[in-house]
Amino acid sequence: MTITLNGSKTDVADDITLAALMTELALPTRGSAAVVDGEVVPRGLWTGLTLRQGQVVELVTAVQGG
Amino acid sequence: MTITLNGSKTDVADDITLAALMTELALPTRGSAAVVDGEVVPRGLWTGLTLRQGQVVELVTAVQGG
Amino acid sequence: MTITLNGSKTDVADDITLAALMTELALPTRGSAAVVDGEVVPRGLWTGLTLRQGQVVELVTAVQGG
Amino acid sequence: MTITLNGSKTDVADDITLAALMTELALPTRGSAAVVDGEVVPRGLWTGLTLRQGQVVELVTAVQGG
Amino acid sequence: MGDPFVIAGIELESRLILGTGGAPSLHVIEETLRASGTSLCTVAMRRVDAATSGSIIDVIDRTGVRVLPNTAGCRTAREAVQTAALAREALQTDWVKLEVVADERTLLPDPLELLEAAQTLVARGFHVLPYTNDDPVLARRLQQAGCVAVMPLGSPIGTGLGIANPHNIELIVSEAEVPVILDAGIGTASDAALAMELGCAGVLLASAVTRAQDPVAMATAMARAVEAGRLARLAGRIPKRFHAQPSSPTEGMAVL
Amino acid sequence: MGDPFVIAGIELESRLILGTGGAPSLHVIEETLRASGTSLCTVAMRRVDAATSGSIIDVIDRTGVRVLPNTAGCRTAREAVQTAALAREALQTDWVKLEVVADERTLLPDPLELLEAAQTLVARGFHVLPYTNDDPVLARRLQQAGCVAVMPLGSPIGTGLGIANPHNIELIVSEAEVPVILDAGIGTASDAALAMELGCAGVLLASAVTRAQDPVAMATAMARAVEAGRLARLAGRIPKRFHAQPSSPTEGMAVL
Amino acid sequence: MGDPFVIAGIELESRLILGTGGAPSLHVIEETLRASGTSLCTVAMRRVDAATSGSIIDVIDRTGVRVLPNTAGCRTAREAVQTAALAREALQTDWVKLEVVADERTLLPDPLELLEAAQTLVARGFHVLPYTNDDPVLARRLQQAGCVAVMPLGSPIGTGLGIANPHNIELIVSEAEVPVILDAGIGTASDAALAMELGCAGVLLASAVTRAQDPVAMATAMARAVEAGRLARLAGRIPKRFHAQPSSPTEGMAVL
Amino acid sequence: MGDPFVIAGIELESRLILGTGGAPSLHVIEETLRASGTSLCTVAMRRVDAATSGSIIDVIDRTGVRVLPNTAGCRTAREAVQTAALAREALQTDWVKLEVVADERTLLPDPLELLEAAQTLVARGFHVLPYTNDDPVLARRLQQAGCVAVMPLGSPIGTGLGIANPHNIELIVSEAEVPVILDAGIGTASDAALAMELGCAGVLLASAVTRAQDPVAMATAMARAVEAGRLARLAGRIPKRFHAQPSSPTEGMAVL
Repeated sequence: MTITLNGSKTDVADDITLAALMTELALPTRGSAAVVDGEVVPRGLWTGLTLRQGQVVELVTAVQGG
Repeated sequence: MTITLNGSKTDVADDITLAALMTELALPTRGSAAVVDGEVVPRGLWTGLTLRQGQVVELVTAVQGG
Repeated sequence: MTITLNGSKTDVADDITLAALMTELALPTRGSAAVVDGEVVPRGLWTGLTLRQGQVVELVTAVQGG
Repeated sequence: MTITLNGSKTDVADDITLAALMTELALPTRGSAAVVDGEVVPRGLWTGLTLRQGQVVELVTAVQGG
Repeated sequence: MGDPFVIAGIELESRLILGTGGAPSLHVIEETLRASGTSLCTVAMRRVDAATSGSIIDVIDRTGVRVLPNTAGCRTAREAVQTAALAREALQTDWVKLEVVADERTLLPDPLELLEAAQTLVARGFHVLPYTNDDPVLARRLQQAGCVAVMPLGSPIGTGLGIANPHNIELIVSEAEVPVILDAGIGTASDAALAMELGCAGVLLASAVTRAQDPVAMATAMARAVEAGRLARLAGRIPKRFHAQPSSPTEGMAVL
Repeated sequence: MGDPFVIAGIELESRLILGTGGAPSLHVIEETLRASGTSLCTVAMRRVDAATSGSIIDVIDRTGVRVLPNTAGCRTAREAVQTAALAREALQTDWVKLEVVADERTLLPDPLELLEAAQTLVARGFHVLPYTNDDPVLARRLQQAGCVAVMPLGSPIGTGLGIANPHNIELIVSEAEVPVILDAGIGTASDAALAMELGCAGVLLASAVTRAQDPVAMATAMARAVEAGRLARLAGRIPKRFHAQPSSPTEGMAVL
Repeated sequence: MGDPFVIAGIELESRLILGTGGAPSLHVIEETLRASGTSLCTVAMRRVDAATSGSIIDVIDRTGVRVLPNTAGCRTAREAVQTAALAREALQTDWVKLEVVADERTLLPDPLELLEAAQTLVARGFHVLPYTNDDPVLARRLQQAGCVAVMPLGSPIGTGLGIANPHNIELIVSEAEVPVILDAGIGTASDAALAMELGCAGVLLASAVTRAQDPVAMATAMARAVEAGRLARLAGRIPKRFHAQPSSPTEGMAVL
Repeated sequence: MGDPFVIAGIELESRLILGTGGAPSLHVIEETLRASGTSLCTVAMRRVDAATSGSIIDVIDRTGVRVLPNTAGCRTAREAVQTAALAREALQTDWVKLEVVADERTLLPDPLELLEAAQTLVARGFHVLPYTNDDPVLARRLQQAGCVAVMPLGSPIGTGLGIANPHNIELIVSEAEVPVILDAGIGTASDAALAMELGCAGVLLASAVTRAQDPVAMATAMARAVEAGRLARLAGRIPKRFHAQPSSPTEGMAVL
């Protein structure tokens, strides 16, 4: 299926969970977070949350900053 | 009758108009204005406005200021 | 004869006076002055002072400044 | 005999040496110095220098400063 | 001099705006108004006081100076809006110097109440000249709200500390689309000249003149200073240099 | 205005003294002299140059301004004394702006050569106006030597850095028995006003005007600034305060 | 030294807070964190970028420094609140350096959006450290909103202009009931020392260290400067005097 | 730290030189000497006073700090030269802090007497560290005379006004061939840090520490400040910018 990931249309496995997606992207748990369709997803829900076709996902992480 | 004029209970003639009150106080028309029960009274209504018992009247004028 | 005028060897008429030299150079009296062999020449002596071979003459004038 | 010590007439033993005077005054060697009749006395000469009647002696020492 | 000072479509002869507060007498005010050559001066609105002898308005009318009522002493947008409405009735002018201060100690503007009052007054057809702090962002917001000028402080009212933060004034001027008028903090003539050199269109001051030892002489001084600063701004000053540069020729030295 | 500016017994109309160096043309100099309203301007002495067209002296005479020859470019007391003697013959004036600089990079005065030259020139009957640094002690020594004025710098010649050390200027003024004229470093009008507010009797500047983008406008600006600063000094400015002080009445607020 | 620095009940060893932006590499960041002896450093939240090698978080965890996520780049209260929520999930901290800027050119805070965001975040249980301008009134409002510190700027972010308006910082400190942390504008060590001398409880800086020619040396310099300024504040400096006062005895001069 | 501070071939551990005048007691002096970590401190020479209890020299010897006698109080070259000779006999050192002041009110150096004394003392084999004003020309002359350091003032002795004219200090540093030590005027830590940032090799101060409310804490503060300023100078500060520059990435903002 296709989702919008950080602004780009991206093909991902159907019914992939948020946690699985983050693992796929080798995203460190510590320092990262996710927004799905405008809602910040609590850390505890990452594994349980199954993404759906067309959802808008923002994956962010801590970077050097002011 | 009694009104509250600039914060003090004041006896005035019954049914006195705002204009009459201002004249009594030798208040110059130019530079002065009035608030009755919290409403700024347009200049044009001064003569027509009859004050009533217990009304709260603020009479202000221009003074030296910053 | 030859004198050193403002740093350059210069041929001038023998026995020329300082005043004559200044006239030749169209030097305005007002605002100008002369040094001959290191001595400032008083205005009053310009006409009387005859220059001699090899003398060092500095002719200066007022210019825009400071 | 009498000398002028730091501005005051002072009686001292006849033929007292500078060194002896300094000892009398319990003046520490380290940090002190002397001027006799306007001449700074080299440390090495303190013991040998016999003071004479009427001499002007300044004894100074290091103090908190600057 | 082909350099008009225009606020809300009205051209003012002088770039110096005078506050009338703090003067020892109406007589001194009249003299300072004349000496300053100002075209605009402020007044406050207060309760009628029988004690008061003579009227500031008579003085101002006599000198032919335009009056700018202020909302001094107001702490909330509501009070300020009411005071402006009163002033409009009293003085028949849509112009108002909007002041909404946060406390008595600093007399600094309250940014939120100030902006809210400005929005309301503009909506009611006032020409609003807000006394603001030197925050370029608030100045921008006030312009967006439709104010006809912005009047940032140099330093707090009556302190005479001059222009504490010239950098902020430059930032405000650099993006302003309405006249920037330096208001408050001016202590002496060089402060007023500096304000104009930074690009302000005018200067508003009261205490610096009214509380000076010789108010009339200081009024003249301020008039000259504002002119001087404006002319200097337009004339284009020399750049600052770390090393010296001679002003006399380095060539042609006589050998003496 | 009952505030005469007197040097060596001569009263000057204006407290602004103009240097003529650095101007693009004699025409501009003439205009700036007129615009500034100055009563005194400086010239340098240089070798006759056939190339030169027109004479600065004609311009100065035409404007009726008194001329003050300088000794710019001199590095030793000897050169400066000779140059002053030349200037006296050339311009028939005993007045001289004494400059003895230590190097080209800073153009700062050499304190020892300067003082020696001043002593010699005073002995020879000159009226000496020395360009000095802002050291109060050297200023005192120059007065003791008989100089008719002292002219401390604000900052190095041509830098436009303004008055780097106001504290020193105040110290010099506080004990001066001759006019103190701020010379060098002025960049813009507020600098000139500040010099006068610090108590200087006058200001001497060249580059700030002659090298401005619009020299004539800047000349006018400087004239106004010097007047403004002088008036402000005499008017007695308000003291600086840490906390605010209202300029509108705190009593009599209407309850709205 | 019996002078604890406490924010929201947490005592921090160092009064220097370091921003990690602008450094050439993670390696340099690690060295500056260690050299500065800081106990708290900021990070920004950005989209995952495959390109990024290594993680700032690993570095920070390795150094044992507490992390303070910021909301840099946000222009509205809404964005800032969302970013803070994201940071909380990502870093498991309730602390947030709240930044809501008005534009890219000045990076100055938007007072209204900032205050609104602060109110919302406090209501959601965050410990808010707002980056604000130097307006004492806004600082007061932010404290009333429940912020655990206020962080006024010295001058705009990255300018290195130091503390443009010390008077405002003193006013903020004089009435603050939470730690005042000077944030933004610091260019060099003396700026940081001055901030502490004005009464700030701490200093937050990034560019001054990360963009210095030698970031690690500058980190050490800043650590020393913050200590120096704090000690000087507590030690009670001598008053400023117009005239000199000798530091050596005036009595007991020998007659030589 | 590979940045030795060397005067006359002697390396000093600390760049902070302490004056001992003005302290409430010898005990406090000893504590400030230790807290400051200084390697060099000044003393004055005065007539023996029976009243004096204890000796400053014992204290200094105990702390292992090198002693630098001064000529404080001298008004002429002659007095200063004699005092230096006395100090050499008393303390067995060729080093002298040369002070020749012009008056009690300003305590400013007399340039002529100072230079003459320096020349004489150098000829007699002294290592001369002259206390001078901030005139770059006099500083140059003193170096030409063979002084092993130059010690310009920041502002007059004991005023705590800091560095009145940083531009002059920069000029002196830019051409100095011996260590430049900022002497006099320092009021607080940031002043000392600034001196070092301007390029001074060291700082000499007395009153700022000895007359502080807590001299020992201030001594520590000054030690840190001098280190901070020196490190910052070597680290290469960021340039000053008119406009802001973000310290967080402008790319990669999440859409929230």
